[in-house]
Amino acid sequence: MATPLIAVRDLTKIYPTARGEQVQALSRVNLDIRPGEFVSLVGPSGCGKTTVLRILAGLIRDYAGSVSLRGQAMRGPSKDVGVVFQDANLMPWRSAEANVMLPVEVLGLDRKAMRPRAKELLAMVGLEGFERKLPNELSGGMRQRVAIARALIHDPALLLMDEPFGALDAMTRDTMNVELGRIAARSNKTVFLITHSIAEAVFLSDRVLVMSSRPGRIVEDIRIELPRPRDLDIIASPIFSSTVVRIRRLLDGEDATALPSIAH
Amino acid sequence: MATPLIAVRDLTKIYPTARGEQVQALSRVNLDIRPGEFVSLVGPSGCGKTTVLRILAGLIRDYAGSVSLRGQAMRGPSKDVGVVFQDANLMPWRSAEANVMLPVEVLGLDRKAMRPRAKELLAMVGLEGFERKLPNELSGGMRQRVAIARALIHDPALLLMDEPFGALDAMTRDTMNVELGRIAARSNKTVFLITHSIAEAVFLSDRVLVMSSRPGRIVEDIRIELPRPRDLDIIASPIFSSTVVRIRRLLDGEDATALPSIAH
Amino acid sequence: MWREAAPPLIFVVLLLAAWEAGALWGGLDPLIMPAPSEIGEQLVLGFSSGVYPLHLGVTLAQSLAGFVIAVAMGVGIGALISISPLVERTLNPFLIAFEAMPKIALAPLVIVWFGYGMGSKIVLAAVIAFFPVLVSTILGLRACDPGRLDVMHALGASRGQVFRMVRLPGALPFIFSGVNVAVVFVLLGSIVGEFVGAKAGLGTLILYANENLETARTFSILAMLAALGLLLHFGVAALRQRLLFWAEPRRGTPGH
Amino acid sequence: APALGQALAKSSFGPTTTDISTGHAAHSSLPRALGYWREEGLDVEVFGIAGNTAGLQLITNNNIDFISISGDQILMARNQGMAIKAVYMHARQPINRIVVPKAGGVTSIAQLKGKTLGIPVLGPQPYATAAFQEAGLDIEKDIRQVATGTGAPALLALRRGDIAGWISWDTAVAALENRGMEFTELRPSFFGDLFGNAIITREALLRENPALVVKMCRAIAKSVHFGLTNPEAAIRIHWQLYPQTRPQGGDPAQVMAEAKRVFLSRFSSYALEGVTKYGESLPSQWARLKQQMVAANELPADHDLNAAFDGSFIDRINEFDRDAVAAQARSWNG
Amino acid sequence: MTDAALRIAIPEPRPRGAPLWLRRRPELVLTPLVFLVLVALWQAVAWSGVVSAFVLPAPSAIAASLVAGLRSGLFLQHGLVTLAEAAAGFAIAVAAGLVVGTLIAEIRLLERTVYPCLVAIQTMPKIALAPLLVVWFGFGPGSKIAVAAIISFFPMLVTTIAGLRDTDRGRLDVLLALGAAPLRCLVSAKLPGALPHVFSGLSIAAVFALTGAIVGEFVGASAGLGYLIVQANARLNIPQVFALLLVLGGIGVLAYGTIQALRRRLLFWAPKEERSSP
Ligand SMILES: Nc1ncnc2c1ncn2[C@@H]1O[C@H](COP(=O)(O)OP(=O)(O)OP(=O)(O)O)[C@@H](O)[C@H]1O
Ligand SMILES: Nc1ncnc2c1ncn2[C@@H]1O[C@H](COP(=O)(O)OP(=O)(O)OP(=O)(O)O)[C@@H](O)[C@H]1O
Ligand SMILES: [Mg+2]
Ligand SMILES: [Mg+2]
Repeated sequence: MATPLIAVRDLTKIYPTARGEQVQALSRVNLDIRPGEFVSLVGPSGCGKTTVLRILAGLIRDYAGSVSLRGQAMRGPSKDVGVVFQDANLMPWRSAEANVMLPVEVLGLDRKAMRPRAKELLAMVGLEGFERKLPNELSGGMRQRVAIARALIHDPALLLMDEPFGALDAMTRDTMNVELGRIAARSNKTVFLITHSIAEAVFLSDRVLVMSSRPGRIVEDIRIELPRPRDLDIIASPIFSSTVVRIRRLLDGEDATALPSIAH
Repeated sequence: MATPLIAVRDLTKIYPTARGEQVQALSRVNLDIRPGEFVSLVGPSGCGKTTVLRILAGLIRDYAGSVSLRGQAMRGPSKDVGVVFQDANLMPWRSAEANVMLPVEVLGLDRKAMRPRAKELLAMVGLEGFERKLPNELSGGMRQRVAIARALIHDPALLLMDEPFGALDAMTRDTMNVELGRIAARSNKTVFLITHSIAEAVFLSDRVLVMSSRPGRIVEDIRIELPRPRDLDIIASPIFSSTVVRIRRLLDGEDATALPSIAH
Repeated sequence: MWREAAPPLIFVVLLLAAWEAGALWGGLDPLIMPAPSEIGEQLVLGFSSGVYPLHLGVTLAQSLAGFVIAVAMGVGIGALISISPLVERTLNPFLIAFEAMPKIALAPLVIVWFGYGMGSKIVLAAVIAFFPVLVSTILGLRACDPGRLDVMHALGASRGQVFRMVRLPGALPFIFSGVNVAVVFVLLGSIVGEFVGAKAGLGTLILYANENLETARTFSILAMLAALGLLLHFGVAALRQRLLFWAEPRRGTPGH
Repeated sequence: APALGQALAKSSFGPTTTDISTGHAAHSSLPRALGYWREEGLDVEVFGIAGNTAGLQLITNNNIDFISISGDQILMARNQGMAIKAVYMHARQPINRIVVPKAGGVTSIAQLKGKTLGIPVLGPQPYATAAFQEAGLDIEKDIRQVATGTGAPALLALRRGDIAGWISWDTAVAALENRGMEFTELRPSFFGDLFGNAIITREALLRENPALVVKMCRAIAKSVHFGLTNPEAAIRIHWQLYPQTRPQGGDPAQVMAEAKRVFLSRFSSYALEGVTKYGESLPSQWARLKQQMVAANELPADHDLNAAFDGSFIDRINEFDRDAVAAQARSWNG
Repeated sequence: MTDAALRIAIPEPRPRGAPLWLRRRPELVLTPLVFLVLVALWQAVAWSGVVSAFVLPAPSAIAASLVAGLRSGLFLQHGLVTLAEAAAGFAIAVAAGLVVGTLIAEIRLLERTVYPCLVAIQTMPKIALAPLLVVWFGFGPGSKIAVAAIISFFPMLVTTIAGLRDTDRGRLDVLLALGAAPLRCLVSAKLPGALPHVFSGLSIAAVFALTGAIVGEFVGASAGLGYLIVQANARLNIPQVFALLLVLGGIGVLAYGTIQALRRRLLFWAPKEERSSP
């Protein structure tokens, strides 16, 4: 087995608050992600998912425990990572296309050569014709899609995504899911995806991590044994639904019965 | 039949952009909402849903066509409306509880009397113990839940909600759905809900409006013939799934076959 | 506490030491740059004779009064202006034109109207310091987050409520930078007022010391002025900390 | 003297400088501390005002009753229609000085051609203009004027040779001499024909309350006499009322010696030379001033000189016992 | 329903009748109107004789002086001198304010050491400093530019620091996650985000630079509006003093207006008020 791309050991994070209290967001979180793996993280709102992602992105540095990237202790952000944040976080003074081009500029890549790629990515997320619009002229879902395109432009080996499809309608979401699965498989990307949709997690992932809240701990690490490549038909398979139900049950807590659910 | 609470006729909206172009967001939208009705609006990202909501909330006034509220031409916001925006839009200087109390202060209601209600609402959205935290000390989903509580505090007769549950995990979302259905039924609220989840729309609504994009038009008005009160078991009913599939098909476009979907 | 205070203290001590060394061996002209020790001696003399406390008190009182008026007027008029763009476009040219006029040239008028005592100095100080507060208030109120405004408008909030609950708190980061500038200009304003004619105040002391070529004494008075400035500055900083607790960058994030 | 408990009449006096140094003691500290004003039944407030123009503005607007101001400003103000009048000639000599460092070897104004000279602040320089004119120079063209302020910056400019000389006033020059600067003063031939400054008031006040003029100026005349008799006592009194004007630290004897230099630089021009009464002025002095201003285009040739000065109070102003004042001065130990 | 009720129900959206330009820019009429009212009040005060004409001359006298000064080209010639000094001082102040402000905002140690020192230095009265500046920068325009720069530096400094402090965390995160260097974060996220603040500094500095140049001229100059003011003041030509003050005020309004126009161009992305306020 290859050495893990990301190895997290006993990660604990405590936030100080303005009123001088302390909020324990994570408690002894352990996880490994191997190169090329697609790992999803699901858990109730406020359990610490974003905190984990921000630590993996190198944006939070005062935590207890150890985080290592490619076998080396994490010492800050790495260039070969694409991050989709929970908020779109676009630069309001840049057009959609210029926002997508931001990583190109930051990483000093060839702008001219990358511009067609930016256009392609925008088209992929369904924003053809909106290249020159400013963020505040886009709808919420459009902004989120620009952020997704921005995370992909420099073709990073590792993708960290925090509910990237939260503001998208069902159809666009399906398209994007399929697209993401394809991109990940094709360029052998390692993906860490935070999502609220259990179905999405199961559909896309090699493994789904289930997190409990207050303080956030990883309570289960579920290998998804569905064959690849996967298409939407797989949803009909019994393994798919049983896995979804299993995760759902884990989230509902031990005593919960498997309630029917509107949201998967 | 009662006069509609909201009547929209031939609503057309064109946005000017910074580059001097014009974006047609809505084209001749017609809709009626009767008092006590629960109406959902679904449609692809960027089709104009938020625009409709902002017009109904009285926040946009330069449109063509007519909008009337309780039989009178709309002349701006009304006090008896609760709005949940697509972004949480919390005041960063107010604690969660103080944010929920905002409408109380604006409307000049009795603060003392309303404080227990604010606490209750925060508990209902699962934020017990977070009353005194500031928005930037909350997770994305938590912020959204504060915004939901804020929209409910003054017990408005009309609720306008723009993807209120977008940032919530499956379980919390289910709970909130059931809760919202209960609140609407109990206090006979009129609700206008924008959602990306077709299942959610079907579960909660009396009618689901389906919107098409560029320019936004309402292409279908579907009455949901499920009995009330509804609980989650209803999902298993054949009408539920057939309605979901029907709407899904409408959204996918005429030529699309009913694909399986991860997101409902 | 100590950790916060240490770097500035060490810095100041080093600075003074270098200055003293320069005066001793570096050939600094005492007419331009007297040694810190001499300035210190002047401070001691001035305080022990009771001359400095009196004048310091006068300037402090003038500046504080001017400061309060400047901030109140700046925020007040700024608020008025922000309520309607029309008011802004109509009124602003006059305020700016007035601000662009050198106040010294208007000093006799101010004395005629506000008297020879502290009144005229307070007015001059306030008038000079008010502009930064005004401008930053106007631009701060204008930079309001539209999402937050939506929340208020959707509730049918009155202008006053929108102002009090959203615009003003949202504009505070701007207003505080105006106030920070005002801190300095209010002192300059009251000194300018004293230069124009006064019986007491640090400005009058500077004139005497300057005419007598007592450079060390001039510097000792400037040091008191600087101390006043820092006092006000840190006062404002403390207030900012209290009011803008929500805007302070969270600790535990990289980038600093 | 007024009976005890009788209310004092309020009035005000403004030296047109914000630097009320020992040189200004005669109309600030002395009449007050020695009770001269009080004896006249007056309660006088002294305002330092920055500049002649501000002083004139405040006096015409009734904000102040008396100011001391240079002769050319009086004529100019009259010419502008200001209803003011001089009632007491204060400095009987010009207070302006044209000085050059002794080391430079310049001994006549004519030698300054093409040089750069310092002045404290910008503005018309009627005295210097006339002096240069006499030497055959045009002050606007033949020399360069730069503003140096007073005090340290001026001294610095002189020391570094940025300026070849300084056109300033008596007390400011004395202050530089106290810092070791040795000057040669260059005087025009008409120096003795001119005067420095006079005390003025509003014509309306003159009409309505002539007695006030006498009271105000008599106290000042007594103070001048006191100061001329015992400069050291006058300086100490000034320091008591204006402690901020006393230099801090230093050897007391030297501080006093330096203060005396400043004091006398002004008080010597108050001394009775060629006249017998304080405040008295010679028509020739006014005529000479007018002539100079007309030449400089500052005044029309038909300007009515007689309206500028009212000498009718001088006799009554001088109605005091000089010997008693002198005795008081000599025996003063405060 | 009565006619009256109908009229209430369907309100006129905007008053009709006024031409479009007036509806768009009513200040074009209102500002001169307010100006006229002020002038009338002033003239009334002058006639009433409450204040001496030597303290507050009548507007008519000021207008005459203004016209004469403009006609002869005197005001223009000296106005350009002052404008050039102020502009140079402003440019220096902006550059220095941005650079020093950025350093202070980025380096916490500097904020606690250098910043208080700058505040302390700023409290030095510029007029007291001016003669010294003459000694340092010479008798030419250098010293006036220096005073203008020193006065307008501080607003730039403070607003730059405030703007950089106000950085949106989320936008910064995007860059940090890409491993962007501090300079890159500054250029791509912090500085553009700080622009709304910086513009309040620019607006203040533009006006203060003008006063700075004038103060510098007061101390010693052979040209410029400040020089004219001193000359007019010494010659008791008070109407001309006020005429010159008006010219200065006019230049101030122009300078401020230029900055605002620039602001509208550069902050095109900032949310427009009009959009959301009903
Ligand atoms: N800056 C902060 N200061 C204080 N507490 C914080 C801060 N950020 C997050 N928290 C707290 O840490 C916990 C975890 O937050 P986090 O954002 O990681 O949750 P999450 O799992 O991403 O939730 P969601 O699904 O709602 O986005 C929450 O209880 C939150 O209140
Ligand atoms: N302020 C604006 N200026 C210009 N165009 C705008 C503006 N706001 C919205 N639009 C455009 O109007 C259209 C509809 O936007 P709207 O926000 O109503 O969509 P939506 O249906 O809510 O989408 P989403 O589901 O992604 O939130 C979009 O094409 C968008 O680009
Ligand atoms: Mg999160
Ligand atoms: Mg939307």
